[in-house]
Amino acid sequence: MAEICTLKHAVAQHLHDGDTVALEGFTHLIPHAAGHEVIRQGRKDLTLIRMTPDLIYDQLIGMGCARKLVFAWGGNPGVGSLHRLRDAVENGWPHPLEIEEHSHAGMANAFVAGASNLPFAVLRGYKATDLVKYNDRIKSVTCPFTGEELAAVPALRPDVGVIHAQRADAKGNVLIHGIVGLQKEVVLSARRSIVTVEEVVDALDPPANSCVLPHWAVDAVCAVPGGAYPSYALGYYERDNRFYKAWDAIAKDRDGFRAWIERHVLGTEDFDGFRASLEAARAEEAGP
Amino acid sequence: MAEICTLKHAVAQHLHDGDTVALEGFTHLIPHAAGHEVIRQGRKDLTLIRMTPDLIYDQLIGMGCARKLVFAWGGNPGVGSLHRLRDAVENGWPHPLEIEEHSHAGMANAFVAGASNLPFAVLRGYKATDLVKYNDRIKSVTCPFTGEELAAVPALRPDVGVIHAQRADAKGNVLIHGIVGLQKEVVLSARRSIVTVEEVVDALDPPANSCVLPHWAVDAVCAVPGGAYPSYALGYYERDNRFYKAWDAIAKDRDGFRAWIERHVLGTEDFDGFRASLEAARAEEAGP
Amino acid sequence: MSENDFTTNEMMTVAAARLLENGTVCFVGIGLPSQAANLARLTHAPEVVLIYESGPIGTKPDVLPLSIGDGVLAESADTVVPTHEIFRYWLQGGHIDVGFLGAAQIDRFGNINTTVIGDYDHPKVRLPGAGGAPEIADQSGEVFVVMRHGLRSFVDKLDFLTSGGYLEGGDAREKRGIAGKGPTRVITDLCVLEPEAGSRELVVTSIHPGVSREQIAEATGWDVRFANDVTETAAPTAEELRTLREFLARTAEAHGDTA
Amino acid sequence: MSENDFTTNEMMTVAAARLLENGTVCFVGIGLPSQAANLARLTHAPEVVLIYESGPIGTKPDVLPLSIGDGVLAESADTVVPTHEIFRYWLQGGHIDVGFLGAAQIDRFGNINTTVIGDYDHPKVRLPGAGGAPEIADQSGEVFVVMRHGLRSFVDKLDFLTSGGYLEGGDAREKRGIAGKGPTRVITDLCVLEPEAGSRELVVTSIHPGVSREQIAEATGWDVRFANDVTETAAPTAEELRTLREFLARTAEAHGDTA
Repeated sequence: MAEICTLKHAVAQHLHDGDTVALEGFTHLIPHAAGHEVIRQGRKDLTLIRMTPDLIYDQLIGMGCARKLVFAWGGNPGVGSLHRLRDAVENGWPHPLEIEEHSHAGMANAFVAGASNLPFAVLRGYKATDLVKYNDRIKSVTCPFTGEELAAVPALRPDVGVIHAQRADAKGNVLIHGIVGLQKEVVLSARRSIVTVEEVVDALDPPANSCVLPHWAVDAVCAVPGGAYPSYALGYYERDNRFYKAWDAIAKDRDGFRAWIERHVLGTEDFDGFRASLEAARAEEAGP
Repeated sequence: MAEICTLKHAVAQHLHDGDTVALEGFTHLIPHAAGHEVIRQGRKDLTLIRMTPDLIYDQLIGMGCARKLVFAWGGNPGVGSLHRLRDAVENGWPHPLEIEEHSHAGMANAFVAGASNLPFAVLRGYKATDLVKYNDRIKSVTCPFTGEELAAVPALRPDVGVIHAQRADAKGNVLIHGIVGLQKEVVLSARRSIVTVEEVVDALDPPANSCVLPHWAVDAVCAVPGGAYPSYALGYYERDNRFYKAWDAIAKDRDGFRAWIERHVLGTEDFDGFRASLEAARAEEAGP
Repeated sequence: MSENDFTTNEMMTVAAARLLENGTVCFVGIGLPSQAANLARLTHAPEVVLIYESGPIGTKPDVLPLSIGDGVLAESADTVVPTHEIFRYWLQGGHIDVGFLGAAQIDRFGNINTTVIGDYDHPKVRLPGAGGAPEIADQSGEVFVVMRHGLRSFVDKLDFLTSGGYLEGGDAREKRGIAGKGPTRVITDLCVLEPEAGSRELVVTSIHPGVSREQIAEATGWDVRFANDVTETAAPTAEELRTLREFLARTAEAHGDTA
Repeated sequence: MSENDFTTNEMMTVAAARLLENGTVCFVGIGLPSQAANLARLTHAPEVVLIYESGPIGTKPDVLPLSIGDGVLAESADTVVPTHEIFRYWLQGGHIDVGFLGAAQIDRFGNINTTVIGDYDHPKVRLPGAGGAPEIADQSGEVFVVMRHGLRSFVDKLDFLTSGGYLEGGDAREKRGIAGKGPTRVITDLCVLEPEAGSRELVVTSIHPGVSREQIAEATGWDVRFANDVTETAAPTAEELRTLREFLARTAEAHGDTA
């Protein structure tokens, strides 16, 4: 049953050290605000799951929140590397990061299996890739009817699923539209779930067959306007491609990254504070 | 690539004697017009697939079009039996009908597996039912990770998938809304597909994330206004519950059924003719 | 009929409806279950969440659907999902509190038959079949069965096991690794039965007003037993009867039945 | 730059775009493939169907998306489906004619690496990883690879096999039971390579204007061979260049790059 509460409360309540956590978002609706709150509350030893870890995972990893990363594609789309992820994998900074690597098809099927309460997913995949040499969680099953051998991956069942969405109503029913990615599956596959939304409205009035999460299938709903920034929320604001490009320089060296996090994330109370702090920095750069 | 054509042409072109055919529709959007055209063209030895066979399957079976029925629930919802189905199963009239019986969960998963080009589906199901004693196509698989045993059913891959939908555009892109059932999966799991629609419009302009079939994934699109009658098309017309109730008497005895089909289906050129013929009969009954 | 008279069918529907709590997530079968679930929604449980297997979630029909996919279910739903999602994410996913089923036959352990009367290959009566029932019976948190009492329906031995209750009784269900609690209530036009601790045999726990133990025994195909503390079912309130009758009247009108 | 001059990158994008036929259903990777696929759509193939793994089907972006999930992809799409459906119904379902990929490393048999440079456990350079590529490479009807030519990218031996081409060559791919035809074209800033019949080794079949065989040999990490009937790639037309440059200019503006 959804509790409508602050993000600070939701993270304190539902997301603990050592948890397996999926903060999903396929370019769209990435829960940056929730990721920042995890950093502020200093979570440790997390196993982070995401098909496409990007800036917010770079920040969580760079701040040492993660013990392990389960992923398929870790980069800054259209820009390049995630320097904090690379530093962790290549140099073990701030500490070594265990990785479990899949393909998108494998992880997408694994989330569907998780949402379906199945222990594993079956797919045609991993047929000609070295991924299977380094990931012993990719196995095979034989079709009991045709004898064909197919790939099998364990279902993803995170302790906590975290997503951002456009809207919730007063009860906590959530509406997601545009590129819905695997937002629904992440919540349904998780033991506990946190959904940040652009706004809480009186009534959702969703179009027929749109992607809706009923309030009784979600644990916490938090109004965080702009909470996906620098990702985007269709119908609210666009992706800040400039920020994605600027991140490359910010994350390149350890001290610069630390300074940025300390000033804009640890140095602020919440996401509004973070946005204001960024604006102030931009004004400074622009000069008088 | 969708051909926009008459239903008569589509059935002649794509649906042949001996084919395995799924005319799906979960109460909503049942392709009655397409079923009538199959009867008019005198198809034989069909294997009919449907989760919920109802009046149109009763008619196809009563006219001897079917050799086998794959199904989960065969009745006249809220009314009672399908007398032609029962007569075929209980008395072999007009000829014996082989049946392969599943649960809804089993068939729904089997259509999803078919649409996904997988040979089988995995589900938690068939755990305590005699269905497994009479259906050797329900088997089991063992999870390679947990060792759990789960049910497995073969994917449904019909030769022909037939559905009714609300709209198509000039290219043949199809929009389905309301209770979408498994309409999308039926088309994607089938080798060939026929979609009847209420109307062909210039542009679909579907709401975000609605259920759309791209024209290049459909073989034939036929404009048949009212083509789901006595089922319904959300936004166009309601289910004719009176007809569902009246069907009970029509189908009860063999001669009455035959006479009805000969007058209203075989005696008419197309679905418009069928509707007109029904109206005429009603006028007669009402008397002067 | 005066407002305080009521039929045994009305008593059955009212008794079944009372079992649904506000906020319960309920997977609704067509027919009597649908009638009872909607009566609950229109009386004491306005926030009950009704899910029909065709796809509607959180539906609030103003008339009783004749089928599980009537338009009114889609139009009044919080959301409508594909049928496969209902079975995969919502039922198998473990989100259903109560599965509400009807049946043609039931035995002393709450196992039900909706498939055939007589031999499967040469049936006396071919019934509609399983539909969603086997998985609803397995995977719902608990199951309520509502059906009329009678020797043809309350049988010593099922002709066909469509959906499992407590199977051979005792812990047979748990041994089979079935997730849900099983049929915790069977509501008929004469009484309410519940599984006895240990044996899991259905015993009568509440008798509807004006019904005798003899009537129940004569209408049951096995030597039915009565709980030590059998209560009398509270008669339908005026409010319950009015709501049910208005609902059924609206329905009859919508479906074009003669009053 | 005069309208008839063009860069090697422009030649690469134009040569890649020309390979997409009108009506082709194309699974588009981000970066160079996305650029080429959209150029095709804006020139000779207005009906090409572009699918991005985030969910948009039949998308028609007016500027190049920086990511595979930009809003412009959703807003201009015929439909947007969940990401898992893209992989299960559309790619695995067998509906993709052409998978359009980029890569960090490629070998003589069209096998590609987008995972690591150096040892997996102690990488010199950790690359983003597989993403959708392994299944796109396996399940698309055929695969086009577009990438810049160079000794670091055209290698004798991959550091990591992310996505399979012709594997060890010959019929190794078929023997592995892989559905799609594999990489039938590799388009670079110097030339176009295609698998040779039989050996399935990539050989140069078309050389871009002004490029010498020596340049190609020096930029290839294996002893690259040339087909008997090597042609010269037709230079970009004024129309192709204008369309590409306008598209990239619109994109730079939208992404806030300095011109």
